[in-house]
Amino acid sequence: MALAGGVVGGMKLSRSLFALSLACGLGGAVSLVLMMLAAQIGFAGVRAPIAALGRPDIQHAIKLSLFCATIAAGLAMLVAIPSAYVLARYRFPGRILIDVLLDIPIIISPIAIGITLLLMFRSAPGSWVQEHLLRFVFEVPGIILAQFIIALALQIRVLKATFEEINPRLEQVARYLGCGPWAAMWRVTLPLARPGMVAALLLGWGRAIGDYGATVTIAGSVKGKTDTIPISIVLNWSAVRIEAAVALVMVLTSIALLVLLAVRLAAGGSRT
Amino acid sequence: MALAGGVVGGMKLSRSLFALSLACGLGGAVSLVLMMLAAQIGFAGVRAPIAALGRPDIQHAIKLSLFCATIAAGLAMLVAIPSAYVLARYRFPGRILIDVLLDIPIIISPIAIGITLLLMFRSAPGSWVQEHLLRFVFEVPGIILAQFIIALALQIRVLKATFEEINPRLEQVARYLGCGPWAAMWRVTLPLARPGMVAALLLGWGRAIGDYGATVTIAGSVKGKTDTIPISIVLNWSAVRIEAAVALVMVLTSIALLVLLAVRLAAGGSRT
Amino acid sequence: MIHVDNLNVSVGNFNLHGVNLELREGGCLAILGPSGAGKTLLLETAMGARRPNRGRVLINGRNITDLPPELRRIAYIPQDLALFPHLSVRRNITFGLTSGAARRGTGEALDRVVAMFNIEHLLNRRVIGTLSGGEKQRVALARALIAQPRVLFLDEPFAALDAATRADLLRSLRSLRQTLNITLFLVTHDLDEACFLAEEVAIMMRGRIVEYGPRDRVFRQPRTTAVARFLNIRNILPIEQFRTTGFLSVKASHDGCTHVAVRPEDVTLTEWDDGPSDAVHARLDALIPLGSRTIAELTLPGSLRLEAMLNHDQAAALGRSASDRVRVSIPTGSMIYLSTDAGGPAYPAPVLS
Amino acid sequence: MIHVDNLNVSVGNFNLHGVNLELREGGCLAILGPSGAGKTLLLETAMGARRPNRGRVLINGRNITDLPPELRRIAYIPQDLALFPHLSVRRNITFGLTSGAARRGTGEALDRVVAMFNIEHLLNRRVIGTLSGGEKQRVALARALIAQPRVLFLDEPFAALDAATRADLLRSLRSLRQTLNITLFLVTHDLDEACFLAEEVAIMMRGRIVEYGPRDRVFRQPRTTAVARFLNIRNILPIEQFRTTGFLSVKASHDGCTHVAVRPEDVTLTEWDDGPSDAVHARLDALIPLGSRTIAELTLPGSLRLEAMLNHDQAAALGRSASDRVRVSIPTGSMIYLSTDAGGPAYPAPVLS
Repeated sequence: MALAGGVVGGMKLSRSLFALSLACGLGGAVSLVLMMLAAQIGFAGVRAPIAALGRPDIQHAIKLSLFCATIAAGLAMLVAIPSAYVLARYRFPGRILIDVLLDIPIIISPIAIGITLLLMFRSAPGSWVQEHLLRFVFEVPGIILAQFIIALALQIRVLKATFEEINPRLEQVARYLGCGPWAAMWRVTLPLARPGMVAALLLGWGRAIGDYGATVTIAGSVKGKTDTIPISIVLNWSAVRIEAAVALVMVLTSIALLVLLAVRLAAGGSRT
Repeated sequence: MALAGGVVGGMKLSRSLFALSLACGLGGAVSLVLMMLAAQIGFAGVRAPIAALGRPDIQHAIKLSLFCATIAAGLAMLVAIPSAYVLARYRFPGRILIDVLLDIPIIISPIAIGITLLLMFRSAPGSWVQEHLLRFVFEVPGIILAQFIIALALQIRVLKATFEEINPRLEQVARYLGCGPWAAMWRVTLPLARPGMVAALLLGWGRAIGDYGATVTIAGSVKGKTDTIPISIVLNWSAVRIEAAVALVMVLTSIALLVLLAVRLAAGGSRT
Repeated sequence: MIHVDNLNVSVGNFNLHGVNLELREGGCLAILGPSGAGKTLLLETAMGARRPNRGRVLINGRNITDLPPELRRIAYIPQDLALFPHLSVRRNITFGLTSGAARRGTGEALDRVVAMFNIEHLLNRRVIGTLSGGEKQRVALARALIAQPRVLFLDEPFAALDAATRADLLRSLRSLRQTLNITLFLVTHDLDEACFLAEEVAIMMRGRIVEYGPRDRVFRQPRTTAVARFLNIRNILPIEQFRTTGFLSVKASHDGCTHVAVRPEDVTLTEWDDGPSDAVHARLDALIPLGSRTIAELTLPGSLRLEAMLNHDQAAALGRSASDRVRVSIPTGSMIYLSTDAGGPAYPAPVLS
Repeated sequence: MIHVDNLNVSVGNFNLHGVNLELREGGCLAILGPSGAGKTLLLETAMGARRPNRGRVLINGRNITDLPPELRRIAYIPQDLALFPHLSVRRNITFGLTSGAARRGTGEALDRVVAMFNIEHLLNRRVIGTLSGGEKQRVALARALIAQPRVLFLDEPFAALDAATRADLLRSLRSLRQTLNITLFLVTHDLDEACFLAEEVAIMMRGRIVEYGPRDRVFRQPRTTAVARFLNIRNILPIEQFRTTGFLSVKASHDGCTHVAVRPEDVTLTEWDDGPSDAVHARLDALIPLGSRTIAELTLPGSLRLEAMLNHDQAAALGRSASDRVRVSIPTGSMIYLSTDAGGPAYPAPVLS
């Protein structure tokens, strides 16, 4: 009995160590993020940054970012929904290759995306587009294009997971109940995918608004023209206008938090 | 019968439109990515970029990037595995808040991460760490720290999904078969999570190696010291050494492709 | 009404081989078989959800192999029911009525099926997930039948229910068949369900129909050991072994058959000293009461094991007896002669400890 | 051996209320109930996978409520079996033997369970997914029993199997109980499984044990309408209605009971002109053959509907008769008097079209 007690005691220690190491890992990760949030507020409080938000150049950056990210993420959804639906529902040769291709913009460096876009517009067809249709390089459409690509890949990934989770038999039953393919999608698949679509839109928008590498490469950091929030942060920081930079960092952090909370709410709301 | 034929004909058209619009969406997305890949090769072929790879500054950039990303992603896994396991397996108050906090580094702009780290090291405890323990700002450890944060959040997300897909009853049965919590994790959960762990490591590594915003903000672009591949791309591009920049873009693109293919293979291999 | 004509389908490396079936208007055909036999694949191909490699499906003589699902006027209830989780009970039921002419009749049609399945009190439930298993079933049936389809395809519709709820629904469906004159195509692995609903039964194993015919013929006179085993006829024995035990009424050879099957309910037990002259002595190992009947486990000379099914009175009489020895007799007419499947047993032979 | 003492558990807004159970060494207790009744929750709490709000679990008098699972020497087979998908059949089975002293005996222990379940031929299969349902079951049983646990907890272990495979496994498990003297704690919604394996039965509804006792008592004499309905006793009728139809042997009042239940197999049918004097005239609506027995659906005066279960000979005799009119009698001893549950029927009353 004493021996058994010893064994149980040893087991208890091992179990405590197990719990402890799990807690350490999670605690470390959480405290790192909390330290980062604290550093933002600890540096200058919240008053100076909020005052800086009134400056016209910062207001311009915020407006430009909201405008570009909204258009980019919205347009990207129009492409992402059918793409993700096809990848989730149909099996065809080359499907895995396409899947990998569409993941490249998620994993690749935004700098590489930006340089690649510049190379595209240096080529003969690219120059023709620039001259006769729409200027992208160092212009606002360039920002939108870069953010479109960054949002698109992420949205396809999120929507594909969403569509894969919807029981395909629901659509099948809808078809036998008299729905054509459009009606089945409209009445069954899309309503069920709503939380995932909200998540895709918001996450794509959040990634687009936070992009620096791709935007700066194709659109440059032209003050008063292509200075989105991240670009304006760098411009202000290098000009040692620290309050302005911190103000914009706090704006980006708040946007990230709001987006993540909204995604949670959308997902949670669908479960009731 | 003629009417019915007409209805069927109309239905056929509607169905063709459905297929067409799906194909258009996917085709558009795929051709955008293909155009980007083509632009890289089309600009200078592959010979000039490959020749540029021989230059010592480019080799330095590649070595530095591989070194930093490997250490950052490896360290991040040590924190990500227990964090993701706790989030996937246990229900406790504040779990959702922690989940949201840990997602911030995924959605927030890397520029904001970099500036936040700078602010951290400007604070009193941060300065003490810099002076007495390890210098981060404008140094290689700064690169590793920035990439660690970027890799960590992504890895936690991937690993959490992996652990959630593993039937918790397998662990439960292992416990009743005599395994303690460590043994159950070691003999059941981790082997089953292997594809997910490979994916988390590679995706975190790929994001780390491609990061520009966070790295450049905390470590600066000190030539020959903190010039990782993305930083070196920007340095070379601004110095109009286009071949060198394109060479490094192609390196990043190849890395992204290889990472994605490896993740697929790891996942596919587990299904046999 | 429905003809399935030489249907061949492949999915991965599983194949359905040349399936031919025929279902008359108002009839009910049950496809029975162990899991993995290809039953659901056959159903989905017959419905048109999958395209066959070869073969056709005809409804009333019209080839519908290429007709899109929404024009087929058939109804389908899958195993998981596939109720729409984002719609209320009412909207689930009326889902099929929102197009064109049907829309105007929604009120009466709804009243009709609601009365049919007695689900008035469920109509305003907003969340499908809170319904019980039996309630979900009735809502799924109402949704499927509201537009008065010609055929109802059912895939293991009662697998997850307890005995009482299943019995209720089987009786509902049976009486509906008579009221609505609807044709049923039922896939199941449950023998009682097939027996209760179907006039025609096809037994499927490894992608092939191995028995097909009127219910009573298939259930009473299976032809192979694999089918007899699937039909849960407990006593399946090699002919020779059976004869040497003393059952001389077993024919030594019969159309190349190798085994004999005997239903437990056809085995008669009497006390040691009574019984007909052709009876064989045996040891009674156990009496296992099962509802209103009792299973008797017997060991015959040569370690042959048999099961008999007794009713309450017989079991009580045997239970009172002091001895564990009984006499066993089997009417000649109840012996089922079986051949072994060419490709070995399609259904793995159970071996008990 | 196992005592469950006033167990209270909450999960979300579902509660188990004060569950008391007792299971003797070598016995078998079945927890029966409709899905959602809390059976699995009770099992998991009794095993120690969940911590109760209140109450204790004792094994051989020792409180194990706080003992970690790996020290309990119990075995567990969940509904999905939870075979390890990354291990071969052999490594699945020997999984529990790799620690300490047990390791040395692996060879013999493996041989023993392999012989017990006759799975020699499966041992070297590397991928669990390719086993059939019955094979998976036998592997799961071998894995659970290799370390000779004191108790085996089973959660709906045979739900996904077809009738023949289930019947084989039930017989295996029954004979194992006698060989190994193992104690079984079985959760199921299948009446036959409980009947076949268990001596004690507890019926659970909405988080409460509503009937608990020896199998025969519970199955033959349920006390409430909800339990009788769950036990699939088809004829449950209000006492008054039953009496006015002509069955005067039904007592008008009996301990506050409101309903009478009669098993279909206790209803006797005879031709119009024979039968005992207390028999009642009825119309025979349908004869539904079901395996070796036949269900007769009857309508009595006052639109009262009854079901009777006939054996083959009785059904044949009735089938030959030209008239659809029969005489119905029910022995006084087979009437089951039921009270209505205080909180209304715990189990929704089925209504047929």
